Amino acid sequence: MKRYTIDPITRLEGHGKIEIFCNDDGDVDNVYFQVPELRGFEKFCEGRPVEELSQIVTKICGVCPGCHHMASGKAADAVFGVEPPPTAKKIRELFYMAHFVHSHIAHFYALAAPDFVVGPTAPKAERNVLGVIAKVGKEIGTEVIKQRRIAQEIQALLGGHQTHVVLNTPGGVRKGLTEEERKDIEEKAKGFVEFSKFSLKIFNDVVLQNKEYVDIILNGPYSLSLYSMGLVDDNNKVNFYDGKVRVVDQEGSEHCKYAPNEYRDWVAERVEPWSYLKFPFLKQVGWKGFVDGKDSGVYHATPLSRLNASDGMATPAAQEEFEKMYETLGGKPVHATLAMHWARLIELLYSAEHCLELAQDPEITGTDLQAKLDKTPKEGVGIVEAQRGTLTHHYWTDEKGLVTKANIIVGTTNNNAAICMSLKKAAQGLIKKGVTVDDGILNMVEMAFRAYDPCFSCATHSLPGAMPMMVNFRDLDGNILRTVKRN
Amino acid sequence: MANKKEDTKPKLKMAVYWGAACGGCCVSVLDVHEALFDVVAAADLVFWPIALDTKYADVEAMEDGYIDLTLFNGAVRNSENEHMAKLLRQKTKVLVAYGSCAHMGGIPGLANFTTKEEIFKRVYETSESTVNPDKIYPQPEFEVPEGKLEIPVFYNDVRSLGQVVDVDYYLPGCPPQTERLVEVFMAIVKGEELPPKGSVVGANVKTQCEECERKKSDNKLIKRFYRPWQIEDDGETCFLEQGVICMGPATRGGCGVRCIKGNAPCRGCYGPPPDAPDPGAKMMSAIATMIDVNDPDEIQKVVDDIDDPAGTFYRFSLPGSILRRKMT
Amino acid sequence: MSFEPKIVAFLCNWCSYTGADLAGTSRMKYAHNIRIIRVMCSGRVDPTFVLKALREGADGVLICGCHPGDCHYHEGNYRCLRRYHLMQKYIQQMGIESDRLRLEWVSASEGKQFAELVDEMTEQVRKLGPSEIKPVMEKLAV
Amino acid sequence: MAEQEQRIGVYICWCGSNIAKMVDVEGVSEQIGKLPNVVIAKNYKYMCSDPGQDLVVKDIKEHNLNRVVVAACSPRMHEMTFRKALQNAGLNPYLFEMANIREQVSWVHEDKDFATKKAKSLIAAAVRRVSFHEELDKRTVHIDPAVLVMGGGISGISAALEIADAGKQVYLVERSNRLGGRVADLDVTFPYGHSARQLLEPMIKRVEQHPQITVFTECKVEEVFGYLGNFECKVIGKDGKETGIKFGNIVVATGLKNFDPSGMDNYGYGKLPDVVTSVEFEKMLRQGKIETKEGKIPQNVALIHCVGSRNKDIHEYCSRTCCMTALKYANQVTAALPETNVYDCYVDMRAFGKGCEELYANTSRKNVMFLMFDKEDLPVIKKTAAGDTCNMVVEMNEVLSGEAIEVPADMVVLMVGAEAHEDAKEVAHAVGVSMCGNDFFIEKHPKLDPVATTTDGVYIVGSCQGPKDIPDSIAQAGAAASRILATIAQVEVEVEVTTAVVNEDLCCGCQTCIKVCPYSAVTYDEEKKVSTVNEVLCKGCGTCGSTCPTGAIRSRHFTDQQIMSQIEGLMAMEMEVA
Repeated sequence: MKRYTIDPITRLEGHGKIEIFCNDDGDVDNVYFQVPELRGFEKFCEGRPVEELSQIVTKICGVCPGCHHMASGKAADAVFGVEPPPTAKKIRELFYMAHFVHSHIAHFYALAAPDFVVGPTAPKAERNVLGVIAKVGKEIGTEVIKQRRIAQEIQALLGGHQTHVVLNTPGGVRKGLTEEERKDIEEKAKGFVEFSKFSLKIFNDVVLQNKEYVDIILNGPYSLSLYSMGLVDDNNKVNFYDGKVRVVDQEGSEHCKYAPNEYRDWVAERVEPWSYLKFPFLKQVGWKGFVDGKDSGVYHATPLSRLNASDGMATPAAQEEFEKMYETLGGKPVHATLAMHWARLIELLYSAEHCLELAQDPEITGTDLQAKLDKTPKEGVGIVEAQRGTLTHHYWTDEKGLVTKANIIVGTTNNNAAICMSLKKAAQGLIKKGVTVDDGILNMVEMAFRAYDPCFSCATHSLPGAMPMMVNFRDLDGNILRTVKRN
Repeated sequence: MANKKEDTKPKLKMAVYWGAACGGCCVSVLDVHEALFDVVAAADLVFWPIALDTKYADVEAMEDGYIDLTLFNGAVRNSENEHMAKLLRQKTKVLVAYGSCAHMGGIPGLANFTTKEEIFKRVYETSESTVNPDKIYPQPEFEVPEGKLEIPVFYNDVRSLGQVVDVDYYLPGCPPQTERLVEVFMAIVKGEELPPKGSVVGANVKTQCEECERKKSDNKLIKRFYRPWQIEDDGETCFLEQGVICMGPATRGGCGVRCIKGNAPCRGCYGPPPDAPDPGAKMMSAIATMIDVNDPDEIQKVVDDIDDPAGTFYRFSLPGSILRRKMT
Repeated sequence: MSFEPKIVAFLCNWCSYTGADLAGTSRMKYAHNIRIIRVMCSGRVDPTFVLKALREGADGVLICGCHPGDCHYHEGNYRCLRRYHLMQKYIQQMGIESDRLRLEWVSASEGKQFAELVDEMTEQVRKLGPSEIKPVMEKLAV
Repeated sequence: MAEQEQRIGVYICWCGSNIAKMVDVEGVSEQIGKLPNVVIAKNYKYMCSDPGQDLVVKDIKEHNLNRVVVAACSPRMHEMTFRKALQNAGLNPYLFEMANIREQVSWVHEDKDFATKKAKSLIAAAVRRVSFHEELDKRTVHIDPAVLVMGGGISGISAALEIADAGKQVYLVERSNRLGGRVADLDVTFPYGHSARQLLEPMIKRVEQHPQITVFTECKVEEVFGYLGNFECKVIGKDGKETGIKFGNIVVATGLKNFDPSGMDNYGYGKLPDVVTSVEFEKMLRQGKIETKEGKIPQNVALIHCVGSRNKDIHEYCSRTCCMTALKYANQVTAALPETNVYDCYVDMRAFGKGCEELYANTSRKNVMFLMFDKEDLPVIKKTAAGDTCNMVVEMNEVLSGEAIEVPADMVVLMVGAEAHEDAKEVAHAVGVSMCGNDFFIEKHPKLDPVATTTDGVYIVGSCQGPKDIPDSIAQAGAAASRILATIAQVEVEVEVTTAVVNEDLCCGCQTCIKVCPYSAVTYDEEKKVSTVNEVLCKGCGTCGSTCPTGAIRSRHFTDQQIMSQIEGLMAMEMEVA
C-alpha cells in the first residue's frame, strides 16, 4: 500500500493534516483529515459570569470573532429570558452585516478568485491575490483592501475592538449610534452594495463566461450529495442573525426546521480517535460513516447550503442573483462544491443590501439599548450563521448567572465530515495510477478543501488561506521516494 | 549614518507563528493595511503558515539564528506548540512573544482552572450534543486499517511562551493594537536601540487610567460591586466609581482604551505594569481596599458580589500568575 | 520523618510583633513551625506576599494585626481584613484550603494568646497535610 | 542596589546563654557563612555590648562590608543600637537587618534542632532581604518652639511651668473652669500630710501670671493637624469662640476621673445615706467635720479598698493611690475622733513608694483594725435594725482569721478607683495617640519610652496614661518637658524616613491611594495627574503601597522586593534543611 501525506501544514507545524492511503494499484483507498488542536472552551467557560462569555468566546476564533460574539450574546439573552429592544437588535445586525462583508470580500478575492480569475492550473506565481489584481486591474485591488477596511472600521465603531468586540451585553448593546455615525455608515453601505454587484459581475464575466470553469464547477470530483443546513426567517429567507435552522435533503424537501433550543433533537456529534475535532451529523438520519446520500446523516453548513435550505434572499438584488444561480446550475438544490463561491458572493450582496437597509432605518439611532433583566438566569441557546456554517452556543447557569455548563458547535465543525469526503472524492478523481501528481493536481485537490472556506481558527484554528501542500511518494515502508511541493 | 546603514542593510528575515491561539494576532498583523507595504519593503517573510508554504522541514533546515525576528503568538497547549516554540527559539535572533496568550497564557490559559481529563470528559463524553457510548477519546497515535495516524499530545497545563523558551520581548494585547506592532517593527528595522531583553514592548509603562477619558476622582469607596448589566452606565464616570470592576488601573496602556471606548470596563489583556510580581494580586488588593465597610460580615457580603475573582483578576494571565493553575 | 508544617507569618510592628516578643520575654513555649516577617502595619500585607509564601512552599500563612480600633495607624488592620476576605475567596477558587490562610488580631499584651494561636494553627495545618503548590510548580517549571 | 557587589557581614549573638543554650550558634554561623554574598559570619557572646558593636565596626572597615545582619534579640530592642554602629563605621544605618532569634526562637522553643533550624532560616531571610536594602537619608523639619498642654491638672501645670520657664510659649487648655485638677479636691496628701492647697496654689498663681503661658479655661481642643514641629489646631470656648494656635509639640495631661460605685449593689451606695465615696469624704475633711447625714459623730468608720479596681467585672487594674489615701484617712480620723473605731477593709495593702511603708507601719500602731478580704468575695453592707448599736454592718469573710464577720459601721468610706474620662477617645483621635483596652493612652514603649507616644511630638503625662500619685505625675511632666525642650533646642528634628514614595513614571492617576492614608499624606497633583506623598506627614505604615494597583508607590525599607526576597530566603533555607 502506498501512503501519500498531503500535509497542508505539516503535522508539527500543522493545523490540519490530510492522510491519503492508496491501494497497490495507486488508486485512493481512504483519506483522513485530522485536526490536531483542542482548547476546551466548553469546560473552562464554567464558573465565569455568563455576560463574560460573549467576550471570552470571541477568542475561539480571531477570524470570525463577531460570529461567536453574536451567538454568545443571543445565548445570554436566552439565559436571562429577554429579547433586546428593537434598536439594540438592529445595531447588532448592522455590526454583523459589516462582519460578513469584510469576511466574504477577503475570502473571494484573496482565496477563491485566484483559482478562477487567474485559473486553477495557472502558474503558482500568478495564482494569488496579486495575480487577480494583475488580471482585473490595480485600482480594483486597492478597492478590495479599502472595502475590507471600511467594513472593519464599522465593526470597531460599534464594538470597540475591530477584532474582539465588546458590543453585546445580555438583553442589549453597550453603545448606541449617533445620527452622524449613521449617515457615515449609510454612505459606506452604499459603497458595499456597489462593490458586491461589481464582484458578481467579475464572477459572471470571468467564470461563468468560461465554459472550462463552469465544467470544473459542475465536474464530479467536486460534488457531494449532502443534506443542506441554514438559518431562515419566518418566510424561509436566508438570515444570518436570527430565525430557525432549516435542513433540506438532497432533493430540497424539508428534513427539519428547528428553533435554537431544539438543536439537540436534530444534531448530534461523533468522536473519532484520530482527530480532536468532532463530527456532527443529523440525529434522525444517523451516522453511516463518511458517505453521502440520503441515508447518511452527513450535512454541510456553507453559503451554498444556506441558499439550498432557503426559499430565497430577503433583499431584491440578492434575490435576483439567487434565481440566476439556480437557473444556471440546473435548479435547487445544488451539490457542486465549487458553487459555494458563487453563493458566497450572493450572500455578500445580501449583507451589503441589508447593511444599507439597517443604516437607513430610523430606529437604528434609538436610545433604548438595554432590556430589563428581572428574570432569574437559567439556560439558553443562541444560534447564528457564521460565514463558515451554523454556529450554536448553549449555556446553563446558576441563579447568579454563573455558567455551570456550556456546549458549543462551531461553524466549520458542521462540515468536518463533508470536508473529509470532498477531499476523498477529489483525491480519488484526481490521483490515479499513471497520473503525475504535480502542483496543478494538488491545487485541484486543495480547491475542494478551500471551497468550504474552512475556518480552522474556530475548529482547529488554522486560518483560511492558500494552503501549502506537499505530497510524499513513499514506498511500502513509508520511506519517501519523491516529494512534490507546490511552488 | 543610520540611514546609510539602512540602505546597505539586507532585508530583515521575519517569521510569524501561532501556538494555541485564535488567529486574531495574525489578523492584527494583516490589519497593518497600507503599512503592509512598508513591512514587505523592509522584511522578507520567511515563515508564516497562514500565508506561506514554508514547511517545518524548511525551518529545521535553516541555520540557527537565521530568522531575525519571530512573532510567536498563542500559548503552549500541546506537544506541537512546544516543539515549534523550541525550534523557532533556536532559529531566531529576536523572539517576540506576541499577544496575550504568548505573553501570559491569555484566554486559553483559563483552562488551567481545570484538567486534561475534565476537558476531554466534557468535550468528548458529557457534552449534550455528543453521542459517544464507547467513550472514545482522541489518541496521540491510532492504528487505522490503512496505517498509523498521529496527532499532537494534549497537555494538562497551559503555559506562556516565556515558560517554555527564553523570550527576548513581550508584545502584549488581545490582539496587540496594530499600530504598536508597526512601531516596534520599524524600530527594529531602523536598528534603533532596543530595551533590555525580557522587556515588554509596544505597550505603555503607565496603566489605562492615564489614557482613559472617563471622569475620575478619589472617591474609590465601594459599598457593593455590580456586574456591568446591573447598573445604568452613565457613559462618563470611572467604572470603579460606579462599582463595576475595571482592570484599567492595573493594566498597561497602549491599546487606545478600546474596551472602555466600547463602554465596557477594561479586561486586562495588555497585562500588568512593569515589575508586577503577580498580574492579578495588586488589583485584587486595590479592589479589596476600596470596600467601604469594616464589619466582617458586611465585608463578606461585598466580596460575594465579586463572583469570579480568579477569572476576573487573572482573565488573561492565569498561567503567568504566581499560582499558575488551580490545585486539584 | 513526620510532616512539620511551615507557616509564614506577617506581624504588624506595634501590636502583634510586640505581642510575639512578649511571649518570648515571658518564656512561653509554642510550636517552632512559625516564621515571622515584620511589617509596620497589617495594612502593608500585599496579597502578593501571601501568594509568594505559598508558592515558595509555605504550608500556611498567618497574618496578625492590632485589634479593630487599636490600629497604630488607625485603619490599616481594616484594609487588611478586607483584602483577607477577597484573598480567601481567590485561594479557595484556586483549590487551596481556606485554613491555610488566617488573619488574627493580637495585641501587644497578648503574648499568651499568640503562643496559643501558633500552636493551634500549627496543628490545624498539620491536619491538612503538606501544601501541594510548590511540587505542582516544580512539575510545571521549564 | 542589588547589582552593586554585595559584601554582607552576619553576626550571631549568644546573648550569654539566652540564645546559645537553645541555638547551635557555631553551626549556624558556619552554614550561613556559605550563603552567597556573605563575606563573614561570626558569633559572639554579647553583640549589643561595646566590644560586640566594635566587632561590627572593625569588620565593616577591614572587610569593607556594605551590608550587615545581626541575629540576636528583637529589633524593637536593639535595632537602633546596631544602626548607630553602622553609622559610626561610615555605613548608612539602613543597610542593616536584624533577625530575632531570642524572643522568637530561643526563648519560645524547647527542641534545639528545630530552634537551630528556625534560626537559620530567619537569618537566611535577613541576608536575602538586606541585599535589597537602600541607603536612606535622614530628613529634618523646623520646630515651632510653642507647646500645647492639654489639661490643667498638676501634671499639665508643672509641664507648662517647666517649658515656659525655659522661655518657650505655652498654650494651656483646660476644659473645666479652674486649674488644679484632682489635686485641688484633696485636703492633705500622703504620706507626709502636706496640704494640697499649699502645694497647688502658688503653682496656679505662677501659671496665671506667667508671660509665656496662655491659659484657656472652659475650652477644648479641636482636631490637631500637622506633624512634629508644625502642629496647628483650633481652641473652642464654651461660648463657641475659636482661637487658632500653632505649636511644635503637645503634652497630653488630661488626667482621669473617679469611679462611680452606684452600680455596685453590695455597697449600697446611693441607698444607704452614710456610705460615701473617698471623694465625698475628702470634702468632709477639707471642711473639717466628719459626721453622719444625721449630723452625728460616727462611732465606727469602715474604709473599703479596691472599689471599682482590681475587679474583673469593672477595672482589672490597680488604681495605685487608694491604699495610701485610706491610711491617710485612718490617721486623720483617729486624730480628729480619738473615740472612733476605724476598720480598714483591704485586699492587699499596696504601700510601695517613698514613705508609704512607714505610713503603713505607723498607722497599724494606732487604733485601726485591718481586715482582709478576697477581691473575688466582696464585702456586703447592710442596714441594721433600729436600736442596734450601729446603723450598718459590713459583712465580710475575713481572710486572715478565716471567719465570716460583721463589722459595725456608722459611716463607710468607699475607696473608689480611677478610670479614664469618657471623652478619652475624642482626645486620642484629636492628637493621634492610641489607647489600651481600658482607655488610658498608650506610651511609645512601656519600659524604654514611657512618656512619648507613637506620634512624634505628642507626649502623655500624669494619669491619662494610667493612675498615678503626685510625684510620679510631676516626674513625668518634667520628663516630657525636658524631652520637648531638647527637641526645640535642636531647632530641627529628624523625621521618619521609611516613608512611602510615588514613582511618577508609573502612577496612572487612578487615585485609589488618596483616601487610604490615615494622615492625609497622599494627595493628587492635578497638574502632573499623579499622586504625591507628603513625606513629613507619612508615618510609613505602607498601606498605600499595598493598595496601589500599578506598583507606583514604594514603601521605603518595606518594599515588595525586600519582603519577597525575605520570603524567598526564609523558604529556601527551609527547603534545604527540611
